[in-house]
Amino acid sequence: MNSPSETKIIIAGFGGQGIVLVGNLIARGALMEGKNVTGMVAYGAEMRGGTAYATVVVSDEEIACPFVEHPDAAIVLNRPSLEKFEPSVLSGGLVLANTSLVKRDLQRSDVSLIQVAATEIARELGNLKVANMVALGAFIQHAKLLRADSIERAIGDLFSAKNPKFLPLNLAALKAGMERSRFVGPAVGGRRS
Amino acid sequence: MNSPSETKIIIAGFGGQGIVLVGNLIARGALMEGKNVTGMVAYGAEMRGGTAYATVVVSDEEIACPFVEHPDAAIVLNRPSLEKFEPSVLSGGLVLANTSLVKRDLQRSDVSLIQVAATEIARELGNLKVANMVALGAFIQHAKLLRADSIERAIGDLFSAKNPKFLPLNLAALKAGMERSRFVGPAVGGRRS
Amino acid sequence: MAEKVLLKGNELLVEAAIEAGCRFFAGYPITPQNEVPETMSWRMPQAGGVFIQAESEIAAINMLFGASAAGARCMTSSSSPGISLKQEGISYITAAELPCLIVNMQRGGPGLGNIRAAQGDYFQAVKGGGHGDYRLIVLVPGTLPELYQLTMNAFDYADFYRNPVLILGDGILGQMAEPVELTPYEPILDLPPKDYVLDGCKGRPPRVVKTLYLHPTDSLVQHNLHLQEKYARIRRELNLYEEYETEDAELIVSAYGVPGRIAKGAVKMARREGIRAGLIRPLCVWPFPAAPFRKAAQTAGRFLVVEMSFGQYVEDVKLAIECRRPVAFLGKGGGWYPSQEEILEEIRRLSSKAQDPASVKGSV
Amino acid sequence: MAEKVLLKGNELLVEAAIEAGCRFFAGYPITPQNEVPETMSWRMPQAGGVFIQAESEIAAINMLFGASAAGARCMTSSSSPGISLKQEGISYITAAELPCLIVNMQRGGPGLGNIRAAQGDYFQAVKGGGHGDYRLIVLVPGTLPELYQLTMNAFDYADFYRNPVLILGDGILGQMAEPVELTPYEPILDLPPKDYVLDGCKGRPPRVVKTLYLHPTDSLVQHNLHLQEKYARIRRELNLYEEYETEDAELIVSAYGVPGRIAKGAVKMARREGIRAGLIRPLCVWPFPAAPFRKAAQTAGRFLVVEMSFGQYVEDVKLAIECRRPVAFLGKGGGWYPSQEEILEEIRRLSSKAQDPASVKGSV
Amino acid sequence: MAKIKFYAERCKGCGLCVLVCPHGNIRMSTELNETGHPYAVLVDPARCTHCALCGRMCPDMAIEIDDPKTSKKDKSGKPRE
Amino acid sequence: MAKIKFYAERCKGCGLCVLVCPHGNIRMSTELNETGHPYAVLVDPARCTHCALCGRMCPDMAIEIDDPKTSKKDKSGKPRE
Amino acid sequence: MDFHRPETLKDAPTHYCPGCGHGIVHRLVAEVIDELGIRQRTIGTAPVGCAVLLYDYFNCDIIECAHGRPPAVATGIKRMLPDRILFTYQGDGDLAAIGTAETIHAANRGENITVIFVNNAIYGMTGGQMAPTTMIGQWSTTTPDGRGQYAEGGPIKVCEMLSALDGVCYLERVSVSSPKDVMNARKAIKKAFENQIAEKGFSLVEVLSMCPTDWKLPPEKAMDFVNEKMKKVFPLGVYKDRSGGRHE
Amino acid sequence: MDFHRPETLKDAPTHYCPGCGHGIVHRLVAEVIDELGIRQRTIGTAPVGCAVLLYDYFNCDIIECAHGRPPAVATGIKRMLPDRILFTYQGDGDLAAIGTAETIHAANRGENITVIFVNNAIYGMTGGQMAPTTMIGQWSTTTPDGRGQYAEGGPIKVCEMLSALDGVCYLERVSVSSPKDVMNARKAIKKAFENQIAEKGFSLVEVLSMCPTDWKLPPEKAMDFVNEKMKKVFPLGVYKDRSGGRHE
Ligand SMILES: Cc1ncc(C[n+]2csc(CCOP(=O)(O)OP(=O)(O)O)c2C)c(N)n1
Ligand SMILES: Cc1ncc(C[n+]2csc(CCOP(=O)(O)OP(=O)(O)O)c2C)c(N)n1
Ligand code: SF4
Ligand code: SF4
Ligand code: SF4
Ligand code: SF4
Ligand code: SF4
Ligand code: SF4
Ligand SMILES: [Mg+2]
Ligand SMILES: [Mg+2]
Repeated sequence: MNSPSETKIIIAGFGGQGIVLVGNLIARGALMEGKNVTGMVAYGAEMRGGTAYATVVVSDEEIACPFVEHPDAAIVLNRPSLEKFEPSVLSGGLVLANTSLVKRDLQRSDVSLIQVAATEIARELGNLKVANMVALGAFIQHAKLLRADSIERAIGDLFSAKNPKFLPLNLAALKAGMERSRFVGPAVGGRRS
Repeated sequence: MNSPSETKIIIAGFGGQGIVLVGNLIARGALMEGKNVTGMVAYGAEMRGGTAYATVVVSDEEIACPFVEHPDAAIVLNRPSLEKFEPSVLSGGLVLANTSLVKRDLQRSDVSLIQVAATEIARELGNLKVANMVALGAFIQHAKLLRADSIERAIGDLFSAKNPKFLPLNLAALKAGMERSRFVGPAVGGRRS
Repeated sequence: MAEKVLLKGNELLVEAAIEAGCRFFAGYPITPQNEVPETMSWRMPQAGGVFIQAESEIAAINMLFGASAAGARCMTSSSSPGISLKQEGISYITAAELPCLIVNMQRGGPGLGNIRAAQGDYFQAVKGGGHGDYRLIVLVPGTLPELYQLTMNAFDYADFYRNPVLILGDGILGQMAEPVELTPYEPILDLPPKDYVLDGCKGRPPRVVKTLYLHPTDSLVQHNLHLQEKYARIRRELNLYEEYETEDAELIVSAYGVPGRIAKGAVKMARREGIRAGLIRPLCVWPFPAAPFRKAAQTAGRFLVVEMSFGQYVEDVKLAIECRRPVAFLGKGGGWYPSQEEILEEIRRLSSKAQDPASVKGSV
Repeated sequence: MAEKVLLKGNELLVEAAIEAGCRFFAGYPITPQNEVPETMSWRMPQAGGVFIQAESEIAAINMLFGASAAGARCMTSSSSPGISLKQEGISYITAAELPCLIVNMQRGGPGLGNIRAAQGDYFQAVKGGGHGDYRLIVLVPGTLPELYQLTMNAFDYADFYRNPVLILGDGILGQMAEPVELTPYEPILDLPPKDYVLDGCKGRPPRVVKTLYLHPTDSLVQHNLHLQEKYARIRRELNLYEEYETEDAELIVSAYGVPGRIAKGAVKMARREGIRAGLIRPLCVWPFPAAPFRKAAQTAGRFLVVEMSFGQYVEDVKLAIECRRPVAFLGKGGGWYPSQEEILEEIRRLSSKAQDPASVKGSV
Repeated sequence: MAKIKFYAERCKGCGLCVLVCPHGNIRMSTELNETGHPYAVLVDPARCTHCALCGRMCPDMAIEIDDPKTSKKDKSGKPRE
Repeated sequence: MAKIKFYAERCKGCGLCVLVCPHGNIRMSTELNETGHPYAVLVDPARCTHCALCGRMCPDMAIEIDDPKTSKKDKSGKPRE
Repeated sequence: MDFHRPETLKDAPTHYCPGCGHGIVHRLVAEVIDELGIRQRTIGTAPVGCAVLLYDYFNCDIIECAHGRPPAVATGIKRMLPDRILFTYQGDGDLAAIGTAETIHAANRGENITVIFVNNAIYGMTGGQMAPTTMIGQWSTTTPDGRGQYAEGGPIKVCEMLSALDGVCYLERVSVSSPKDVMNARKAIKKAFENQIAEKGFSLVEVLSMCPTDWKLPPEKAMDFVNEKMKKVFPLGVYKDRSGGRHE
Repeated sequence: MDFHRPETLKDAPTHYCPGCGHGIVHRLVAEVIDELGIRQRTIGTAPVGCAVLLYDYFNCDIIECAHGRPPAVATGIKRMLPDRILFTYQGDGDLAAIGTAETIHAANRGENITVIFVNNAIYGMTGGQMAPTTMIGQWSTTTPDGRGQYAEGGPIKVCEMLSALDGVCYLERVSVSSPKDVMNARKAIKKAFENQIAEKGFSLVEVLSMCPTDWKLPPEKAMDFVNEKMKKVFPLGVYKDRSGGRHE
């Protein structure tokens, strides 16, 4: 059981899928909303050829524990990540699956599911790299943890500093994700509110 | 105060004067007489250009402490060794001085003195290197700690194994030391007996 | 309040060090602290300082020996195996009384172990992994704001006492991100002039930095007595810890570093359940802040120590309270992390015992 | 009784090792243990073994890592700064559970210090100077006959427990000569087959010697738990110490190594004066022989620890008796040697206090 | 007759084999394998000369060739251990 | 005129100067100095050319030469610091 | 061409990145061990570096060593078991930074071992920091403006440096950046093992190898990088060869 | 010839043995420092070796380093104080055994320091054990049958080995075994300091030097030993010289 005011999230996929960025944006969005936040990235030898993942804890209180063993929500961008993290999600929690790469159904019935064809949508948008933003959009839309405008601002801050020309594409991907995703069962935010 | 059954000895001089050998022979002699014994050699950086010394503890009991801070007897083969060790000899103790190199008198009146012109006698015997044996002879003669025959046996054992041709010379030096030395004041052995 | 930045602990460490005037860094890559040299490699030149990726941890610590002797605020960082390699150098620097900051973002050991966080190097840090009777000031932040502040303070402690300071972190502290306000550096101590610095003997007699004491025979003992006096003074003057709900506590939980913050969460949960638990969370473990422990031992019947090792810090807790209360232990080494729930479970178990006066008496 | 030989401790160590079947030595010169590699350099070839003067202490300990994996009884020796350099390697060897013998003839520290004898590396040896939760078996002979016997036994302990053994000596132990009877080696334990040895996989599956534990995530914790179980077993099984006149003692003096024998002399002197002093002199300090201390604490009112350091061993004595009795301390680091007289003086002072019941009560 | 095999599940999609085939006879799949990589596919078995250049370049032993003529022997003529 | 000085108390009696004097103009004392070493002695001041070979070879700065001509200047002509 | 997994290589997927040279070098070493029929008397050392998990792939006895110390560890084993075949497998950080002293002194002693030195001009495992062999101007996570901007010095050329040591028998630099290079690399590796079997002393083969991940290049560009950049700085060839010395 | 104690050398008797080369090398370094007028901006490092007490003799700032680490320590100082003059003074054990990595990497980085390397082919301070430069057949307390009998390898030739490193500016081997050699040694040492003043990078002078005590030879025989034995194995001369590079 995580603390009631606390939400723990895992974002997982291949290295290169922009996992860390998603975690970073969730954390920055939460920070803007005045919440407490901690983030962490899986590091080191485990990365080579394997699954990359990042975790975020968002809370209204002082955060005691920065690691996430049992997330409230898992955003999984590929199949191996689902295998790895589905079992650890809290009962009543949430899984977001990139249906372009995760072809199977959930094995658990006690968690909700957000479906988004992130890779395909990104392909349509002309850049496979923004699949992560599509997924983030879907998460924001359904998890009801953070406001869309906080995330948009966070994206704005980050890209205008480093890569302004990619800003529109990323915002478009976020929007597409919000719009073109499907929610099955009660959302994490829902469970809480 | 050293334990009554224990005698602590320092032998000091230049490196090359055969200090270690003297310590070794005293220890072996004591061992032959069934006594307990420990020995030690000053080691390391302090040796370069400085004074070399060895210590021996001879005892009828188990020896507690192998180091010699305040010897019962100091055998000094050169002047710097006298400077260094004269002050540390126990009151009532003994100093053996190689008068060939130590030209000054003792500064203390509470210790006895054995005088032997070790270097000159060695020169007469044809080899400066046996000055140490001359000194040892003088020590054996006057300190009354060990029997002459034990030391002779120890010398015999050591030289017949490694350097048989030097045996007679060393024995002669020992003898010369025993004969051509002078005792001033009560001996260590005397103090004890 | 200025805006908060979101940085990894390892990156934040660099910002704090540079803010505090650190102008020399030498290190060698090792997970989980690679962001330290990586960030240093561009931040140091920006700040007009020197960054060197050394050929080894040994070279790095010895470069610090030089840089510190030259008067620089300087630092190195590594993780467990790399810190083991620095032990000779650390003994030398401490013997020479040169200030510097050493960071150990501990990982799982022994040997190559793994790269998860752990606290198996406590003894090494606190009792001395190198040879001889020396002491490091050992700081143990548990949050990133603490890491930021203590890193800046570390340079002051080092300069003030002319002693190396070790920040004993762990992989999580280095890898986690947490918002921190980057407050400007303010010296917290009145720093003495660096009158030992080697910068050429112009206008003064030549100086020597050394650790060999041959003459007179007792000179090394004398030097050690001087060091011991300094350590006694540091013991008197430096005491950093957080106390939480200890006044009426029947059970004191204690942990340092990241487990300390988790333990705090567990204590909060316990309080919500009506259990009278309290927390002592040291921010430095040498000198060991014995006072709050001694005080708490007068009222609290039991202690629980949580540690990401098989029991090292717990020895110092026992010594601090002179074994006057039973000290329970929850800990494993090699990359095990305590969860709030696990700690809470243990608190519950112990506090039910605490209510049983017989059991308390029996174990005292 | 066979004839006794008169050898320096360092030389005797070599004879004992070779007698016990040690056939690999790697080391690097350092005073006060140079006679070890020097004697090894001709004795090993005589015995058909390997002597290597390594390029450094680090290379030497890692050569042992290999030689031990190849099944050899092997050994290295050094003194304080050199032992500090070996800490990473020691952590690895212990993690890989390879048997070997490491000898530290301690000198004055910290830093380069001096070459007099000292006991400032106790914590390093006993608590772990390297990283991670590991333990060495630490033997502390005080006389040369003990050095001879314990060196031979060390190889048995190492093989039996698959754990490195450290002989924690000091400059005096290595440099002093004392008559010893060179008794033949007899295994003291029923040694298990070396089924971990790497000698090519002919007729068996390939073997791996490693210290990295990545998969599954808790594999390193599991490995550590296995090590901890082994350490618990060693704690149960290995207890080496000399007790002298403890039965009716009001004051227990304790010291290890050379100061242990000196303390014994002082206790004898005290008894002659009618003071009821006793001695506990451990021959191993990890595992720490807590039992005799606990027993003595039931009757003796005070303890006195003598140590050639500023107080390391004394912490373990306090922990062993759970601080139930006041523990006085006589010690200095950096090359100070205790004399019988100094210890006796302290015994006298404390025993007069011991006769004053108020003072005892006050400090418990 | 010699026969070349591409093991899709071992392939990491690095494309080095594609680069070195003297006959341009290898292409990458558009599908991903189980581990998420595109994998190498032989274009035309008939055009393969079994030169093994692709196999020698492959870091992942994802290509093997059965050739009865040279089988079970190494170049030195010694039988395999 | 130049003048050579042998400092007996600094001399360790190594004899290197004796070996290198081109005029065989140095010998060792039969006496020992305070530290117990025989020391180098100039045989004949008149035969000394002040070539300083002995001094350059001496490990112990036991030989110095005063030469008003070259004094206070080093070879590069710069005055001493 | 019959072409199969050598017996000395286990049938296990590696953890290496796509296009990483380590996989090729592993296979070559395994092929040579097969070919010489020495698998059952070979003992390998794993380095700390991306190849640390060597023992999951090699079908022979393996000892995993502390970072930089394989030559010392191999010395310990070889001296006790002179009739076994010892190889070390080391990265550039392992061999030429932290392990500099161990490498040079094992070479100087003429230890009769075979060293496989994988030079990818970067610290692979730790994520792309400067290696001792990183080239002037090359980007890495610790030389963000390219090596050489802040007195890092230039790349250490191991074969050139070791060739001054009398104890060394054989030094060759090869590459795995083309099929032809791979074939040559195999020959060199074989020779390095043959030397050991014939007790000719220290042999080292330096293999220029791809690290697409930490170079931030796709695999095919990584191959080009070796061929166009690395080979210029690290010329291929035999740097020392005394293997004929005692026999031919 | 006016010939006096240089100002940079204190008027203190040394602890060196009679006929030891260290005393000569000390004087040469001090003379050069005097001559270049840099005493007040020079910082020297003392090694662990017979020269550990350097600071009792040199009249300038000195830092005493851990065994083998002077190049790293000097790097730390020089980088913080680039306009000061740094010299290390190291024995063969210090520089070429335990300190191998520090030496090679300081050289490779082209650290702008001056290294005075006293090669006496033995561990002087610890009483005569084999050094990395001990020659084949040479007796030492750890090679009682002469080096080379038990696979110790041969002597490491530091100048030869370092010459492969791009970062190195100047390498010369000299001797102090005759007045003429002493004069040449002085020139080389001067050049090594001048290079640093001109910011030309790493300069090392290897000085063959007598250790009568641990060679068990009288001083004059020790001189012969250098001239007849050591010079054959360690040929004198310039091994690398880029000091003209940037200027002439
Ligand atoms: C003592 C120590 N220092 C540092 C490390 C961290 N470390 C692991 S691998 C590595 C370098 C890897 O680079 P390289 O040797 O070139 O091998 P590669 O991964 O490139 O094949 C380092 C620095 C360590 N494990 N131990
Ligand atoms: C870490 C460490 N290892 C070993 C020693 C012991 N030690 C002191 S000096 C020395 C070698 C001295 O030889 P060298 O460097 O050649 O200098 P020399 O005395 O010949 O001038 C050694 C091994 C030490 N002090 N510290
Ligand atoms: S074997 Fe040769 S021809 Fe056939 S696919 Fe491979 S590279 Fe192309
Ligand atoms: S070289 Fe191997 S791993 Fe790479 S694409 Fe071809 S078959 Fe796949
Ligand atoms: S100055 Fe020349 S001539 Fe005079 S004593 Fe010295 S060496 Fe001989
Ligand atoms: S060279 Fe110097 S020390 Fe040696 S004998 Fe001559 S004056 Fe004396
Ligand atoms: S990081 Fe580089 S060396 Fe390591 S596995 Fe990946 S490509 Fe290979
Ligand atoms: S031992 Fe050798 S190097 Fe050391 S001072 Fe004596 S002669 Fe010189
Ligand atoms: Mg690499
Ligand atoms: Mg030397």
